Amino acid sequence: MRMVYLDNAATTPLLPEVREAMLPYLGEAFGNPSCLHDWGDKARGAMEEARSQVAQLIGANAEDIIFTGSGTESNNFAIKGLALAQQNKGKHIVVSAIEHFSVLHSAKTMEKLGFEVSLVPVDKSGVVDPHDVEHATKKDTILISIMHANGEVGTIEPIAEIARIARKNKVVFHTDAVATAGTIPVDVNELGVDALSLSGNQFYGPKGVGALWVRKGVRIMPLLDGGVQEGGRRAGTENVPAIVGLGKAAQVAQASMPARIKHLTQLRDRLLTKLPAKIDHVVVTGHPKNRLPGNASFCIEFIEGESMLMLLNMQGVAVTSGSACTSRALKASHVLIAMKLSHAIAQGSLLFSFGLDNTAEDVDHVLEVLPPIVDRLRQMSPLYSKFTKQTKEAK
Amino acid sequence: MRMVYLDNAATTPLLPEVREAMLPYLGEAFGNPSCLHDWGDKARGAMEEARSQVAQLIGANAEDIIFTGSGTESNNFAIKGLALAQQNKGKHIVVSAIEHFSVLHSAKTMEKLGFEVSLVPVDKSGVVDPHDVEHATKKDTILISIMHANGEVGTIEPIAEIARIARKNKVVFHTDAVATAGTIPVDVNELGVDALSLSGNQFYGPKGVGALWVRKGVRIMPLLDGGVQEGGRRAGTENVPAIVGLGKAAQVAQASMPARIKHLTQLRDRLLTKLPAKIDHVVVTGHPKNRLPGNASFCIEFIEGESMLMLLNMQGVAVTSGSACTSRALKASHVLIAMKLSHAIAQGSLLFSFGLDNTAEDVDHVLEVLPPIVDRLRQMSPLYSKFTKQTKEAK
Amino acid sequence: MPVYSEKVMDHFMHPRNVGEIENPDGVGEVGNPVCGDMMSFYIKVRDNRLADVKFKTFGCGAAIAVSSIVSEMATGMTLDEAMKITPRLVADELGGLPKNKFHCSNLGHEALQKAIKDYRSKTKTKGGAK
Amino acid sequence: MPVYSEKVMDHFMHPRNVGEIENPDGVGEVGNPVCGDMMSFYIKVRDNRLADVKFKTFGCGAAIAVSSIVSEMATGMTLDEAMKITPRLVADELGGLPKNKFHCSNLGHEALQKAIKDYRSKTKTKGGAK
Ligand SMILES: Cc1ncc(COP(=O)(O)O)c(C=O)c1O
Ligand SMILES: Cc1ncc(COP(=O)(O)O)c(C=O)c1O
Repeated sequence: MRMVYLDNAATTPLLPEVREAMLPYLGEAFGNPSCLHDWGDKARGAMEEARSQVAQLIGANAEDIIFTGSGTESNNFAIKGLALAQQNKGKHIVVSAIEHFSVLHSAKTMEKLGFEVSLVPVDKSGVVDPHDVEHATKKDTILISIMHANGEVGTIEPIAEIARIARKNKVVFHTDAVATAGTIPVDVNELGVDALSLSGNQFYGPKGVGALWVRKGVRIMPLLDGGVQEGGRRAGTENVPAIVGLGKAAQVAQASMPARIKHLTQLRDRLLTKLPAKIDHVVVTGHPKNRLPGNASFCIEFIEGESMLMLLNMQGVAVTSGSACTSRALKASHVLIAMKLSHAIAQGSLLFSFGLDNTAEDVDHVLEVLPPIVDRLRQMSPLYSKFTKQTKEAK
Repeated sequence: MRMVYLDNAATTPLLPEVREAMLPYLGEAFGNPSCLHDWGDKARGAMEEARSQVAQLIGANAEDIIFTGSGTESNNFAIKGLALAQQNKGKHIVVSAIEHFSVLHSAKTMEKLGFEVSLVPVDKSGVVDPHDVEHATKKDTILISIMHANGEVGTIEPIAEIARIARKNKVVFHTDAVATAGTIPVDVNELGVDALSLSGNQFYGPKGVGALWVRKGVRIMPLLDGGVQEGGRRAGTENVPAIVGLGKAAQVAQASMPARIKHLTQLRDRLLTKLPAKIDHVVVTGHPKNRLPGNASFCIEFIEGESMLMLLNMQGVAVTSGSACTSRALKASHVLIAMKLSHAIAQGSLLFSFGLDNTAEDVDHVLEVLPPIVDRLRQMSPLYSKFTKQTKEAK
Repeated sequence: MPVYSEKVMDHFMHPRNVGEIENPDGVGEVGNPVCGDMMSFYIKVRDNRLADVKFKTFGCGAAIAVSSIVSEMATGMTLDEAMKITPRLVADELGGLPKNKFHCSNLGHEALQKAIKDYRSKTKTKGGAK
Repeated sequence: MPVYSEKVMDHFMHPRNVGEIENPDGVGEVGNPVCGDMMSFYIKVRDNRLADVKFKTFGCGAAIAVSSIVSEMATGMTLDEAMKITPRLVADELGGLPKNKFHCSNLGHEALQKAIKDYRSKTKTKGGAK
């Protein structure tokens, strides 16, 4: 059976050269970078090289990069650590309604600790209006966090504009760049942000490692207390092999970014245009133009995501859905709901996220196997039979 | 040059079979365990097998194991998460004075959030007296955390006795077993604890992964908010290769524990008895009997740790020191100070921690190269010249 | 894939009794798109027994498998027997359901009961069972 | 190893002027074991110049290298010149010191100054320079 992995938004495979770079640190070079002997030196040297590589990817200084254990940790660290460090100035936090749960739920935790949180809405394409951010910003606002791009619908946000508003109001501005860093150009100074999260497993680097960049001079409280690793800002024995892998992945991503973007955009656009031509009642979600190069996301009306996903998996196609049943939290994607899609439509979400290994044939495979699956589920769907009856009656 | 790694308390090398077990998950089996397709299934299956392996190592149920990113994260999660979850019952926390900084500094953070923290002292061997814990426990005590063994001086604490006190007082009891799990027998029910931290890189597993076991029914607040991974208790894409490695390391540790303990104890005792015979004015630190099998820790009087460590490194010997200069925090080890050693003596600490690859020849190498180093530094030491002058005068 | 039993997978892949009944004796609809599962059950009654049970379901694999097995279990039962089908019975018959699927997706018995009640309320007004 | 420059390593491995001076003209002791570094400097003065400088140091690699280079820099200097040796000068001469070593370990100039002051206070009471 043809196996087609189209879930690169969930996680990407390791590049062979990234794995190669990691292997010595899973072998003889196993030292702890905090240690003052040759083993420690070797590990520390490799870690600092990786720090430079990650810094370069985002146009930052190496010393301002803090390695973490995941994109989620970076976001928790940013929201909680920045808010706690600025709380003498105020207790109000602004985030968008479509942030990743690691931002949204961190903000909720801060609410429990006495902070106030405002959610900024998005339009039908998932775009945050900078004016809404300005509107939400108050005298005691100390932190704004808006994601660079949403991994689920692919929409890229106007971060530089929002950053200007934050700067004008002297508010610390964090962006979750987990879906963008290593995928599209990210430059902390062009974006004008104060803090930025990224994650290795989103751009062919390892799992178990992320980074938070914090602009020099911006204060942050540690999330993980303990030893003096990472300049006292993130304790714990460093995950050296993963950090080395992240550095290598950053270096490769930077070098090959234009070619990657071109390749992914072609695949994405092929599916975005051909799928609605093959299947009726399909909604393309996310922004039509300002979207991640590998993201093709849809809602297929009248049917539910998990059942599509299971039948696609039987055909060797791996995708994801923001439907209630797949989320385990048993709620439809908060992103689609924030974009004003009805629950019924949001339940039919399907996200195809392309990666470097995908080809046009993969797209064509989807175009071949998906329509019968949709037909089959629609034949079972009470929503579809109601719709067809109504349509008939209307005629 | 003979290279002798004697810093296994800082981190251990990966066992080849652990690396082998990890490799598929750094390759084709790169899926995200949350995903509902074959790639996700494969990753999830491997992760759940690892969970069982870790659970078996500590006599626990697999569903009560929460994977984390490090021992430090496990300890932060335990102290902060357990305290916050029990705060309706009180706000008092009891920890020992020799806990790892990931416990001590987490407790300090809770102090900032309005909790009260009591430090229980230790005796000259680093042992916590259960009566002192009982004494420190008050009506509003909600959490006691005492480490199973101290990695720096090797002392093993009377956890089962302390657990009885905690249970009698209905206080949640956490133990930091980072230095013991995978090294000596650890059974959560025999110990009678409610929560237990462990870390992969302490027993030939990978860096970047730890676990927190929490007894069923004991409430804990997440430290990392976000997705519903780990039953909603620890968000973030799971570090599958590291988790698989941790599981394998746990399995191997369990199977070979008696042989390992025997081997390490021989090496340790060889150094513990021979070093003081070769060098005058050496203090053995830690408990003479109840100590970790691979831990031989000393203070060499009149000289400072970092300079010894550097000269040992020139001879291919990797060790660590709890002295101010090596800790980068520029303070003498809080553990040695809590054991009532003077600062001058504490500065001369040297920790030799043996691992599976070490041999009796490694011990003999240390016994050969260390005495001239000590001589040389003592010749430079104003403390030593004062001491010799005083001794002469006394005669 | 969700951790579904073989039986769930079988009923999901090969659902029994999918469809509608023309002029049904009773119809029951449950669920809503917020929860993610909706089921419509259609029944034909003969001699106080379920002579035919059909369904349409919008939902995940569990919801589809539940609908299918409920239709299969119920066919041939007396109405009173059918009214006694519980979520537990359904889940057991399917060889178990994942915890998070138990409540939201395990609505088949409810839809069936609604259809039976619909039938009963109609026959009451008409004044007599078929 | 700590991130020490080659020069630091050289002076740590081959420290110059280690020892004490019998009947020194001045002695300076600084530091304490809490901080982790202690230095004793001994000086011989001829014609208002440091004819001999020796030291003993308890401390880390940086402390030993600092002591060594200060003794080397100072030897031959006039007392006034030697009093002008600053921590910055010492660190520069060593090709830099790690940040966390700058303050605690960079005490050599202090010990030397103390020894010079000791000498000066003694000569004052004796009423005249050597
Ligand atoms: C935008 C965004 N932020 C944060 C995360 C969390 O990353 P992780 O699961 O690697 O911790 C994700 C994950 O996909 C994401 O898409
Ligand atoms: C007793 C103890 N607890 C916690 C830790 C922290 O572990 P890690 O640095 O792997 O996070 C250590 C590290 O050596 C330790 O010895």
